[in-house]
Amino acid sequence: MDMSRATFEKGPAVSQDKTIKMASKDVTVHYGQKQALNGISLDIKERQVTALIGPSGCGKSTYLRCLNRMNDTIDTAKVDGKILLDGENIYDPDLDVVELRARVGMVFQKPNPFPKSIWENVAYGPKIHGLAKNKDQLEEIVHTSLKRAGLYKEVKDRLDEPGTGLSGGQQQRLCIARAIAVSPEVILMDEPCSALDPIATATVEELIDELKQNFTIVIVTHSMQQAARVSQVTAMFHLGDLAEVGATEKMFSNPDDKRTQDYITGRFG
Amino acid sequence: MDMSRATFEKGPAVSQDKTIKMASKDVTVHYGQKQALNGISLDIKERQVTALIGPSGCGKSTYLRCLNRMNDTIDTAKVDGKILLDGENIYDPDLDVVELRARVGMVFQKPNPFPKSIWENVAYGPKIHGLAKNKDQLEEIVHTSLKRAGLYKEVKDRLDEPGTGLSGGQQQRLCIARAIAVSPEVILMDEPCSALDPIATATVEELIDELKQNFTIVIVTHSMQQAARVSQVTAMFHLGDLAEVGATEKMFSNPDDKRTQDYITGRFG
Amino acid sequence: QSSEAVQVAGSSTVLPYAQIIAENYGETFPDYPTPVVESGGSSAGLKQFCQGVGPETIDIANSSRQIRDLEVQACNDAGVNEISEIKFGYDGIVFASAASGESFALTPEMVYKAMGAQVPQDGEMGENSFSSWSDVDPSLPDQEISAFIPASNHGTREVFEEKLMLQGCEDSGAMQVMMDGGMDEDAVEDACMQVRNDGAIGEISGDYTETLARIDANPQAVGVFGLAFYEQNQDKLQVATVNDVTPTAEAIATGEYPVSRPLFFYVKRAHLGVVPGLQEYVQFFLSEQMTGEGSPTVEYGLVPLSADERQTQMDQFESGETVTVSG
Amino acid sequence: MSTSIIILIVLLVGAVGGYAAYQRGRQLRIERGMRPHSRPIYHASYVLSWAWVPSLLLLGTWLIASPILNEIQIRNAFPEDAVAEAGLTDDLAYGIVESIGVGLRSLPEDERDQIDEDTPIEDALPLFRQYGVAIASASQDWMLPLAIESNIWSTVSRWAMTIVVVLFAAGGAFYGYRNIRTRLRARNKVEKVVNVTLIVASSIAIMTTVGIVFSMLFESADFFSRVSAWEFFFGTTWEPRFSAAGSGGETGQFGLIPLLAGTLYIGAVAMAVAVPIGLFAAIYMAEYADNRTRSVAKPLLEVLAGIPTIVYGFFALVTVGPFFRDLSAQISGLLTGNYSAFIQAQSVLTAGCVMGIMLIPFVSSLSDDIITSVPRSLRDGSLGLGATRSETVKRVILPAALPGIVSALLLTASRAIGETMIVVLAAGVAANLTINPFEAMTTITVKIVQQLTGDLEFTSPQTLVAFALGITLFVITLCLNVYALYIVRKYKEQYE
Amino acid sequence: MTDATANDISDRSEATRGRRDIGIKRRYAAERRFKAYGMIAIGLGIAFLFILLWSVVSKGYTAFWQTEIRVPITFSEEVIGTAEEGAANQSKLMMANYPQLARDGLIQLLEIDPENSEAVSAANGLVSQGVRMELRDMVLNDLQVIGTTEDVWLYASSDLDSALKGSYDLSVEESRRPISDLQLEFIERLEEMGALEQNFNWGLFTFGASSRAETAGVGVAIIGSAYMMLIVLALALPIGVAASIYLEEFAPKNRFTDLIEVNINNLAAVPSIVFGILGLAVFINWFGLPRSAALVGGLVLTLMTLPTIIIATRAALRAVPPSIRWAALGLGASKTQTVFQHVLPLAAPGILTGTIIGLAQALGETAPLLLIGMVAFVADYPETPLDAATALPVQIYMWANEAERAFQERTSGAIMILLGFLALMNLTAIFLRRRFERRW
Ligand SMILES: Nc1ncnc2c1ncn2[C@@H]1O[C@H](COP(=O)(O)OP(=O)(O)OP(=O)(O)O)[C@@H](O)[C@H]1O
Ligand SMILES: Nc1ncnc2c1ncn2[C@@H]1O[C@H](COP(=O)(O)OP(=O)(O)OP(=O)(O)O)[C@@H](O)[C@H]1O
Ligand SMILES: [Mg+2]
Ligand SMILES: [Mg+2]
Ligand SMILES: O=P([O-])([O-])[O-]
Repeated sequence: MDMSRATFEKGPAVSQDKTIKMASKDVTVHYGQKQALNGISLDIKERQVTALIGPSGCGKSTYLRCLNRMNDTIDTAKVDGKILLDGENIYDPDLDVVELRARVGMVFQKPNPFPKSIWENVAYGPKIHGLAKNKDQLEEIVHTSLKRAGLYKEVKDRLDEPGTGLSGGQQQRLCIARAIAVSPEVILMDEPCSALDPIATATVEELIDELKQNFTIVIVTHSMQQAARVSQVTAMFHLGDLAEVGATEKMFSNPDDKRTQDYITGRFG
Repeated sequence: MDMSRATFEKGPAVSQDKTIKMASKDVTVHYGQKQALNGISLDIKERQVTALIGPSGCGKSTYLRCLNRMNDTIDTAKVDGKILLDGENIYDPDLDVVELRARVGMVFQKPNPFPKSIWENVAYGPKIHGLAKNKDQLEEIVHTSLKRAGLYKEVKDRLDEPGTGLSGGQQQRLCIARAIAVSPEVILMDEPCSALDPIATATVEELIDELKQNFTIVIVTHSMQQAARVSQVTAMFHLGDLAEVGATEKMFSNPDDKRTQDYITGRFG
Repeated sequence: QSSEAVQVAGSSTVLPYAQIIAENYGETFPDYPTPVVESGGSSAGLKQFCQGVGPETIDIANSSRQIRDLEVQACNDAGVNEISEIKFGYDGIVFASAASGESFALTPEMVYKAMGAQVPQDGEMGENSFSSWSDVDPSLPDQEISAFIPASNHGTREVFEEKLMLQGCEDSGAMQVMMDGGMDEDAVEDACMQVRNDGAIGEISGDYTETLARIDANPQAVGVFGLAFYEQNQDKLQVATVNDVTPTAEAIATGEYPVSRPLFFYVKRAHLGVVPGLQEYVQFFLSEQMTGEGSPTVEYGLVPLSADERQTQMDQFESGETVTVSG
Repeated sequence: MSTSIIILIVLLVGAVGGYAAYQRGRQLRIERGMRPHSRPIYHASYVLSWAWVPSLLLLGTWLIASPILNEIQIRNAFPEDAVAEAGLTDDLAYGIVESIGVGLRSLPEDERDQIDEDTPIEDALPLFRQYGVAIASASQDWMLPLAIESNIWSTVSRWAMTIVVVLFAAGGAFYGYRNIRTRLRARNKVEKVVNVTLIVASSIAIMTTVGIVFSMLFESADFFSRVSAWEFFFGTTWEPRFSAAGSGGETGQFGLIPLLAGTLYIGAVAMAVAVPIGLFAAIYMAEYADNRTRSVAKPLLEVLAGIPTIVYGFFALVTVGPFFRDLSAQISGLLTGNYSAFIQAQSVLTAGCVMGIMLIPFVSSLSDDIITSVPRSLRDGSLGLGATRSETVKRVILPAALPGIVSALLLTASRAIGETMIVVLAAGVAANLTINPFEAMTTITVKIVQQLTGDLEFTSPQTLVAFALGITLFVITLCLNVYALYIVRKYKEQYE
Repeated sequence: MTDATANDISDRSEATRGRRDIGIKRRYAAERRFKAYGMIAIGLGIAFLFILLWSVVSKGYTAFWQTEIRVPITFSEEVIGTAEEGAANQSKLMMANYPQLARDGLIQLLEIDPENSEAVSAANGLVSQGVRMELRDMVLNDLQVIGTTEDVWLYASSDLDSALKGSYDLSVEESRRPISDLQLEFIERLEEMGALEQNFNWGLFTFGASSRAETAGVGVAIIGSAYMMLIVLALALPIGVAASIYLEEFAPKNRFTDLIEVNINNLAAVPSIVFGILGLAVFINWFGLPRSAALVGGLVLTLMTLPTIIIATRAALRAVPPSIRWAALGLGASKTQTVFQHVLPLAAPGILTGTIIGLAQALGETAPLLLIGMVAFVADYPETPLDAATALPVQIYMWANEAERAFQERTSGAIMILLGFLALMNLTAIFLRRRFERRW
């Protein structure tokens, strides 16, 4: 079957009337001397899925980390430019990064569960944000999150075992569960399905589809099919530049940019 | 295009006359109380690619780690059964693990570069095994390995920067380069392309194709397409059992086992 | 409340005696808390003593030497004007060697010749090359010269230098040789007190326990001890005579045995009447019962003052005589 | 009201305010339907901070200031000639007034009422004694009214303090509570308080340094005014003389070099013993030993750090020193036929070895912790390439753990420099300048202690030199530390 | 494919020939050597420990026994006055000549001629000078004993005690030992009568300082040390951890924080006596805190211990992988939360180690206490940390310098008590470490 066409039919049309949730203007990032992003301007619309694609090392993770200021934690990283969340500059010194990160959640590329029990891993976020009124509610949140991440069945008997004793894919799903347990407004996912088998991938993709009803999602993926299946907008990065951005449909069928074309066809050709 | 057919045509037929490089008999693994593998018997033929597939958490990594005794390093893990490498039981107390691991190399699921320079990361293996007679040869090994892993172009100017400062995909390729630098007889790859974009994936797949001329390769992958493209034999794991093993071609077109069928079609259906 | 206890500090030589007195004082005067007696050296004690007047400062400083003018000056500068000096006995300084070994009969001259850095040989000063006691004097045992003397931070060292080295320097004629050599008096004295530096002499900065341990480890050696310490360890040590006088409390008290030093304590008169029990402590210290013949301190090894002398000290204290900067 | 009760009240007020804030915080969420910025617990902590911090700071200030003010006031009221007449100093007179005050307070109510300003002191003294307060016999009639006045002042001051502090607490709590609303960044504020606390904690180190420098500065200056700095820093002989004993006022020689050399030499030998043993022990515990062995061996080794140094000292003196001496005699006997010891009983070697034993746990325990916390993925990475365990340790784990291990080594070296007792008993106190490790040397620290606690005149350079040595050592180690920091920065490897 | 047999494989084991040489022999030798070094290192460390312990215990275990003599004491009214008088005038009771009671009892027990002054003083030398207190306390407790006769166990003098324990060389001539032949004879008689017993020396734990070995104990020192350790623990641990957290996690990396860092490292190298100088200048002379007080000692030791704890804690914090911090921060945890909820627990074992080592050091330290007046003879129990007190190492140090033989065993005995303290702390640490340690 023809993958590209098949999936485009499935994805809904990009609705131009959605409001802009996050906007970045001329974002550049340096790691020490090395420039990793060269002025990225990109709008991320509300309640839809934006996919970031591009060859390895082109700056996707870097850009993603800018969106919730995780780059702050890397000593050598220097971010310039402006990123707005609901019109507020998130690099404004007055802004509370913690609140920002509670609103803009993140799933990291390398799964990094806490060396605590599985239950605690998921419950941690809700606990610190006071999302549960009582123990039962917390239990509820933990279970639902694990279920939505498609991990529940596998771990329901060992919720008190360490999260670090899970398989690679399980850890990845645990991190997804942990992130959605906080119900952030924007969810940044850095290759959430890289270690997942097709079935688990499907679960996560369903989750994303479901989440986008209420939340805004930015996802980095290497799988064109996945980008095609889940996203409405796709941004193509290349060597620190934003090569092209547009409706996923158009990007995959008729890219403007030569690099996008090469990249996509490089895959399919 | 029809993926499954397309790739099967591409993969060479499974040659029944290849010798058996590694054989496992009734391998069971327990993590503490929990049984992770329930008696796996599987032969791995020389100079071909064996793919391990199966849903997340089914024991692929565990099995892979048995093959070069990396499970020894996990306190709670207990391995029973027999695994032969060229007819020798690798769990024989007389056998030395170091030599085994030098012969059976491994690329881990989570990229784990050393906190050293990129160059040192790759040179590490050859150095400890004394594979290079002199500085030049070592340099040569490092460069070739990086090139074959498709990383060279991106990092050639920063070989002395820390390997931990690379992007996720770059780290993964670095780990591949590091593993092949030792030229092991068997290479175990745990999802080597999970963080790679299609182009990089293609490079690695080419590498695998090339390596299989001389070496034996076992690869864990979640991508059916990849399994179909690179492997000659596919083994399907399910909940700690070996559900089915057979020529890749046959597995993807006409699996015997219900679970395999479900798994494969679950993806494509 | 022990914050109002009499606070004593100073010499570690005086400490055992002060300790006995404090303990008995506590038992005899149940109204007053037992005095607190700090150790730490005469100089540290005097320094604390001269810190000033008031509740946080100490009342009495024990000292194994007399207070010096500059110190009195420093005291006065800090407002500590009236200081009573009380001498309460002597500390005999003896040579002793392992009980199992040979015995020694020393003279200052022998000591000087054995330990001096430069000794006269054939009318010339030269590096000390004696390696055996019998080389120094045929009457001494034929064993390697090895001695442990107090380090230069100890008052005992000063006594040792003055009473033995300097004396021996003179007796041996070394002083004359050097004078003849055109050195001035100070330089000669300095040279006389210089001990050899080739490993034969070990300096001890700690207490006599250390000296004893060193002699245990090296039974050939001779060490300098306090009389009290020697008396407590007679089963392990034998004492050397100096000028044929065996050191005993009597011999020291009469001055027959040359090497000894007086022990003092200093009272901050401004605290009399302010610190409850201070006056009583001083009186108790000087009583027959505590520092007279047969008293526990003497049993411990103190060389006591004669009854008259003790009375004089008492009178001086009662009459309010104070230390002043001399000259 | 006693201070502890005031503190208790403040704590209570804070707790009540905190509880109210907590409830308010929960309320907010229900009322507004939207999530407040901070969780109720932070609202509570916020109010708590407002209630506690200002009031307790005030309490502390008051407790310090009030007695000082009182003292000034009382001292000003001293009849000047009366003090001099009684042969007292101001300090002493004030001390007596204070203890009369204490005496008055310890009397029962009815007896206290009988004493007024005009009561002669003689009448009051027996009363005081009866209640266990011994008062100096030098007390004077005029002191009693002052003591009464002082008591009144402190009572009044205490009441005022109680009221003001409690008001502060309540006011703070109220102010904090009023501030609570959805957008209040309570968490950030509370964290700021935490942050300031952390800063205060780390500034203690600075204050300690300042304190150390100042507590030694004047004496050092005094020393250098008498002995030339040149002679001190570059002199190669250490031979201070008794200032009194016939030395014609000569003070002797204060050459730092032999002491410095001894310090570094003995420290180096100690490190040479402690570092390999400690590091290998740490590696073995972290990488090879099973958990049981480790959990036994580690605390056992740690006991080595807690054995009083005097025990080590006597161990060196009685056992190790003679052992080396006799050993050397045997060796030289076998080699040359002359049974004379070439190792002295007191030597750099003995001191270094024994001190090294003491320092083992400093290296082993700290390094063990650091090695253990290197992530397993690094180990796996290396083992997976076919490295042996020792290769993994040497090439991957130690480099990754290096910054921590260097810290541990620095700490160990620091301890080696600061040790006294072992050196005194094992290497002696003679300040030789030699490169032969079999001879005696001594260290700066030993001399500091020795000069400070000896019989020497305390105003003399012989004692003052202790302070100069202290400051000098301080500066030297400072330089070494700066250098170490520079080195560590250069070789830092960060994992993950 | 799974039907391939093992035979199949073994046939081809030839293929294993001509394998690449990776120096396996040499490397294994190195590995074995390396491991052996580790074992040797631990073995050495533990061997040293046991040698040291042995040297202490072999000398000190006798300190835990104390000889007592059973003497029939007649509380004669002639000597101490009647009960009525005593009730009326305590001070008379206090000052009575109790030693005479003991002497009379001994004379009676040993059937000595009271006129034979040599024998009497020899007998008198057998009991402790502490009888004054012992008997006085009996009388004060119960005035009814006056006028009665009772068998009382009195402390034997330290000379007798040491002689029985064999610390004196009794073969030397009589004048060279503190115990005479006559006394030895008395001892034999007493033993025959069963009037001599060695009992557990509780006094060693409860008595304060004393110039008489048999009534000297580490009671005051234990209290002093306990106060100081509590103060050090209560101050140094939180301050040290707080400072480390600030420096490692929050502080901007600039010159100033470098300064603090170097500063702290440098403080670790300051000789402990210098902290004493500081304590004297700051706490006593400036703040006016009392001399010899456990509070001042605790503060000084706190300052001394801080660098150790800070350095250990910082190293432990640094060793926590950054991915843990990212995970928490990414969930919207604040920096403070991240540090306190994730990083700190993971660093706990290291912090614990630093604390233990720091405390152990503080527990054994004498030099800084010298200048603040804690190396002192303190007989009375301190009630608050502001009262005069000593510490265990101080007591050890002071006893070590005593001339009397009986103090030597007590020195070792006190060291054993100190090590007991240390063992207690270490046990706590083991327990806590078990809880916190985690490998990942
Ligand atoms: N260290 C461990 N301790 C306890 N259980 C473990 C450990 N490692 C793996 N497991 C469990 O063993 C099972 C098999 O894990 P394994 O890592 O082999 O899965 P996998 O097939 O590689 O999965 P994935 O595709 O997600 O990586 C899983 O249920 C996992 O939770
Ligand atoms: N901490 C760092 N220090 C220095 N350079 C870095 C760091 N992190 C990333 N880089 C560099 O910045 C560039 C962009 O990295 P980034 O992680 O954003 O890539 P990416 O698009 O996510 O790639 P991948 O798909 O492989 O994860 C890369 O060249 C990488 O080597
Ligand atoms: Mg990335
Ligand atoms: Mg896996
Ligand atoms: O402690 P001393 O001053 O007597 O040596």
